[in-house]
Amino acid sequence: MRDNPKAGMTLIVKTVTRLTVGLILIFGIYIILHGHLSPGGGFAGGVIVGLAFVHLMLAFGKDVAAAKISKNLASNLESIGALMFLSVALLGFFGGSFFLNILAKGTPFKLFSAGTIPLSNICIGIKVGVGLFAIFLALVVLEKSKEQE
Amino acid sequence: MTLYILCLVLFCIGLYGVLRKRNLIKIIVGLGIIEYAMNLFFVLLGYRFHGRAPIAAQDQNILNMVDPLPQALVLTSIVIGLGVTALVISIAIRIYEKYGTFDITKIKRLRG
Amino acid sequence: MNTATIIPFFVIIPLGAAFLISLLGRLIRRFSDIMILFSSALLFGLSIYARVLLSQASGKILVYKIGGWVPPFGICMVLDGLSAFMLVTVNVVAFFITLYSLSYMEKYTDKPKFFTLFSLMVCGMNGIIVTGDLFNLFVFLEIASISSYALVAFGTEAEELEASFKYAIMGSVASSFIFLGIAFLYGFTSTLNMADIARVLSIKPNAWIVSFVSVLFLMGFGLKAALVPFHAWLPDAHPSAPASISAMLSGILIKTLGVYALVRIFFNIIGATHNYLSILMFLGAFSMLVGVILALSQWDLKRLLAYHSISQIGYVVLGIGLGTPLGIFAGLYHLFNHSIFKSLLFLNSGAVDYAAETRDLKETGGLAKVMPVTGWTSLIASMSIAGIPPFNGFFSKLIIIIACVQKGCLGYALCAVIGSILTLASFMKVQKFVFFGQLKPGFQNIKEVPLTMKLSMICLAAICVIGGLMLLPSLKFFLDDAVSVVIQGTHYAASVLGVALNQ
Amino acid sequence: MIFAAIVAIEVKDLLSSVIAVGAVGFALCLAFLILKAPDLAITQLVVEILCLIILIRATIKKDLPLVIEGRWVFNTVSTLAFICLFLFFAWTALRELPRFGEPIMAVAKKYLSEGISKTGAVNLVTAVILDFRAYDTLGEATVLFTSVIGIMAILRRPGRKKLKDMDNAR
Repeated sequence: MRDNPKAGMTLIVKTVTRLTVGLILIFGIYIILHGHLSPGGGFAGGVIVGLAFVHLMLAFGKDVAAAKISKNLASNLESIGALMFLSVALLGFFGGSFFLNILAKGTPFKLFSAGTIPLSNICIGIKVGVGLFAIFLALVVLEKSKEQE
Repeated sequence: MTLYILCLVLFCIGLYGVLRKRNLIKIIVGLGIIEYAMNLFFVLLGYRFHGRAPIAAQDQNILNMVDPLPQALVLTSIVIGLGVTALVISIAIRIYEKYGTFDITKIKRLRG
Repeated sequence: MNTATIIPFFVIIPLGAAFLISLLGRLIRRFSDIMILFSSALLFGLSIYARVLLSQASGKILVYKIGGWVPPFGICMVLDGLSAFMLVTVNVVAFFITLYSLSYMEKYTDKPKFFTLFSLMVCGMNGIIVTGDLFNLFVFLEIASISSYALVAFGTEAEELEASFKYAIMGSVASSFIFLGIAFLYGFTSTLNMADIARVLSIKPNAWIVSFVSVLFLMGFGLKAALVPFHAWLPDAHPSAPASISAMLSGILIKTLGVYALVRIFFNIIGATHNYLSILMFLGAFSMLVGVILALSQWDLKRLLAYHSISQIGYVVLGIGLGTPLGIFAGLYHLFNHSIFKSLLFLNSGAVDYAAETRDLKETGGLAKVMPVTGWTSLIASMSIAGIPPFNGFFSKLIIIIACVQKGCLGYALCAVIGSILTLASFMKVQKFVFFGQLKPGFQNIKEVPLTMKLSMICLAAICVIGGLMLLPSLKFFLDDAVSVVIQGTHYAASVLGVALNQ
Repeated sequence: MIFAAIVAIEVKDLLSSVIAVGAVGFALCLAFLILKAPDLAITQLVVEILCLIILIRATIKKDLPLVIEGRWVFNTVSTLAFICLFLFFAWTALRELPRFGEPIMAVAKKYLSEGISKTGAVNLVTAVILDFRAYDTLGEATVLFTSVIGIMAILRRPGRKKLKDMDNAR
C-alpha cells in the first residue's frame, strides 16, 4: 500500500484501515467457508469482502484500491463466479438432475461436509464481493470523470 | 396480530413516501422502507414462540425451531432489494448529472 | 433422464450465454454477436421441439423436479399447454429481434453489455413461464424487470433516464405488492408450490384473505401489464428504449410478466370466479378504449405505438376475462398475433429512426419510396393490427367479438368494434405521414437498412400473413392445449402433483 | 422503527433522511435477531452498511430546498385515503392468518426433520437456500449480476456513438 498523502482521508484513518482491512477480509472468508455450519453464508460473506475493498477505497482514494483490483478484472471475476455457480448446478446432471447435490454429504458439523453447499457458497461469495466492489468503483469513477469535465 | 398491523403501517409509510414525495432520493428511501417492511412481515410469519434459531447444535435435539423457509426467502429478497436500490440510485445520479436537481417537478421533459 | 429434462435448458441456455458474453465479449471481437445469435436460435428450435414433445407426453404435462426433491419441498418446473404456447411466442419473437439488433445496436456503444442484458431478460421470461413455484416466479420476474429497467436507460440520455426511473419505481412498487401477496399466501397455506397452494386453497374454506391477495396480485401484475389505471409508465418507457427493446417490452415482456402471470394465478391457483372475471373484462375494455383514444392524438411514432400496446393488451385481457373457451382461445390467439405485429411495428419504427434520424410524424413522409422493405412490412403490420381481412389480427379480433356476443356482453363487443375502428384510423395516419405521400426533401438519399434488419422484418411480416392459418385444424392443437389448461382451472393442482409423484 | 421511518420520509435535509433510514435498517437487524434469524441479521447489517455508503455518497453536497406545488392537499388526502382503505382490508385479511407465533409449517416440518440427514448442512437456512431451493438462489445471484451489469451499462459514457463514428463504422 503505497501512501499518497493527497488522496483519501487523514493519517489516523489510513493507519486504522491498514490494520483492519486484513481482518475484515479474513472475517468475510471465514463466514463464506463456514456458511453451512454457522450463520452467514455466501451472500453475507461476499458483502463483507466487498466492503473491505470499499473501505480501502474510501480511506486511500480510488487509485490504491483500483490498483488491487481493476474494473475489468472485477467484472471478469464476477462473470467467472457466476459461471462457476452455474456449473455447480450443472454438475448435478451427472447424478441425473439439475442442481442435484451429488458430492458426499460427509459428517455434519465438520468443515468438509454437506456436498456441494460450500462450493456454491464460495462461488456466490466471489461473485457478490467482486460485484459490489464493481458497482462502487463504477459510481466513483463516474464522479471523478465529472469533476474533470 | 398487532405486530402484523404495525408492520403494514411501516409498509404504508414507505408507500406514502414513494407516492407523495417530490425528491428522487426521498422516493428511493421510501422504496427501501417498503422493502424492510415486507421482509419483516415475512419473518414474522415464520416465528414461533419459544423457538430456536434454525441451526442445529451438537448436543441438542431438533425441537421447536423457527420456520427456516421464510428466512431463506427473505435472504433472497434482501439481495434483490439491494440490487434494485443500487440500480435506482445509479439512475438517479445520472439524472442529477443531466438536470442538476433531484426534484421531480423540475424533471418533466416527458409528458405523462 | 426423461423427456422432461428439456425444461431447465430454457433457463440454462440464456443464462450461460449471458455470463459468457459478459466474460468474453470484450476480449474477442464479434463473440457477443455470434453467441447471442446461437443461443437464441437454439432456444427457438428448442421451444418448438418442446411443443412436439409435449403432445406426445401422457396427460399433456411435463414436470421436472430440480435437485430431485419432491414438489412441495423442492422447486419444480412445469411445462403444459399454456407454458409451451408462451415459450414458442417468446422465443420466436426474441430470435427475430436478436437478428435485428445485430445491426441496429451499432448506434450505441458497448454492444456486449446490451446483449448480456438482453439475454438475461429472455432468461427471466423463460424462467417465469416454466416455473411451478410462486416465489421462484417472483425471483425471475425481478430478473426480467431489472434488466428491462437497465435496458430502457441504455442510451443514457436525459429522457431515457427519466423514463427508466419512473418505470423502475413503479415496477418496484408492483413487485412489492406481489411479494406481499406471496407472503400472505404463505402464511395462509404454508407452502409455496403453485399446485400445492391450489390444493390447500380448495380444501380450506374460501376466505377474505384470498380476495385480499387477489387484489394485491391484480395491482402488482396489472402494473406490470400496464392495464389502464396503472399504465402511466408505459408510454414513457417504451418510446425511450432502443427500438429492439421497445419491441421486446411491448411484444412479449408485458404479456409474460402481466398477462401470463395473471392467468396462471387467477385461473390455476386461486380459481376464477365470476367477480374476478368481470373485473378483468372491465379493465380490459377500459384500457382498450383509453389506450386507443390517447393514441389518436400522438405525433411521435413510437409513443403512438406504445399507446396502442395498452389498447391491444386490453383486447387480450377482455378475451381472457370472458371465461368461455372461445373467449380464452381468442385472447391467447390475439396475444400471439399482437406479439408478432407489434414487435414488427416497433422494428419498423426503429428502421425509420435508424435511416431518417427522426420519429416525428410531421417531419417524415414518402419513405416507402426509398425504404421499400420497411414500407411494405409496416403496411402489412398496420393492416394486421387494425384488423383487415386476410391478416392474423382480423381473425383474432373477430373471434373476440363473436365470443362477446355469444356470452351476451353486447356492450363489450361494441367497445371492441369501436376500438378496432379507431385503431384503423390512427394507423391510416401513420401510413399516410410516414411511408406514403410526398417525399420530403432531405430524405432523398437515405438508404434502406442493413440486411439482417430487413431479414427479420420480412420474416415477421410473413408470420403475420400466414398467422391466420393457425385456425386450421391441423395447427389448432397448438392453441387448444393452452386453452384447455386455462379452462380446467384448479384441476392444474391435481395433474401437476400427480405427474410429479408418479415419476 | 416506525418513528425513524416517519422521520426519514418527512425530514427536510436529505442527509439526515438517509441516516434515519439507516436507523430503520439497524432496528430491523435487531428485530431479526429477536425473531431468531441470525443469518438474516448478519446479511441485513452488511447490506445496510453498503446501502448507506452508496446513498451518502450520492447525496453528499447535493442538498436542495423542497418545493410545495399546487393540489398538495388533494393529493395527500387521496393517498392517505388509499392507505387507510388498504390497511382496513389488510386487517380483515390478517384475522384469518394463523395467530402470531404459531405458524402452520406444513412444508417446513420436513425441512427441520430431514434437513440435516439429507443435505449434511447444520445451518438449516443454508440447507434450504442452497439445496432444497438452490434454483431460487441461482435466480437471486442472477438478479445481482443483472443489476451490476445494468449499473455499469447506465454509468458508462458516452452512451451513443457520435454520428461521425457511425459513418466511420459503416
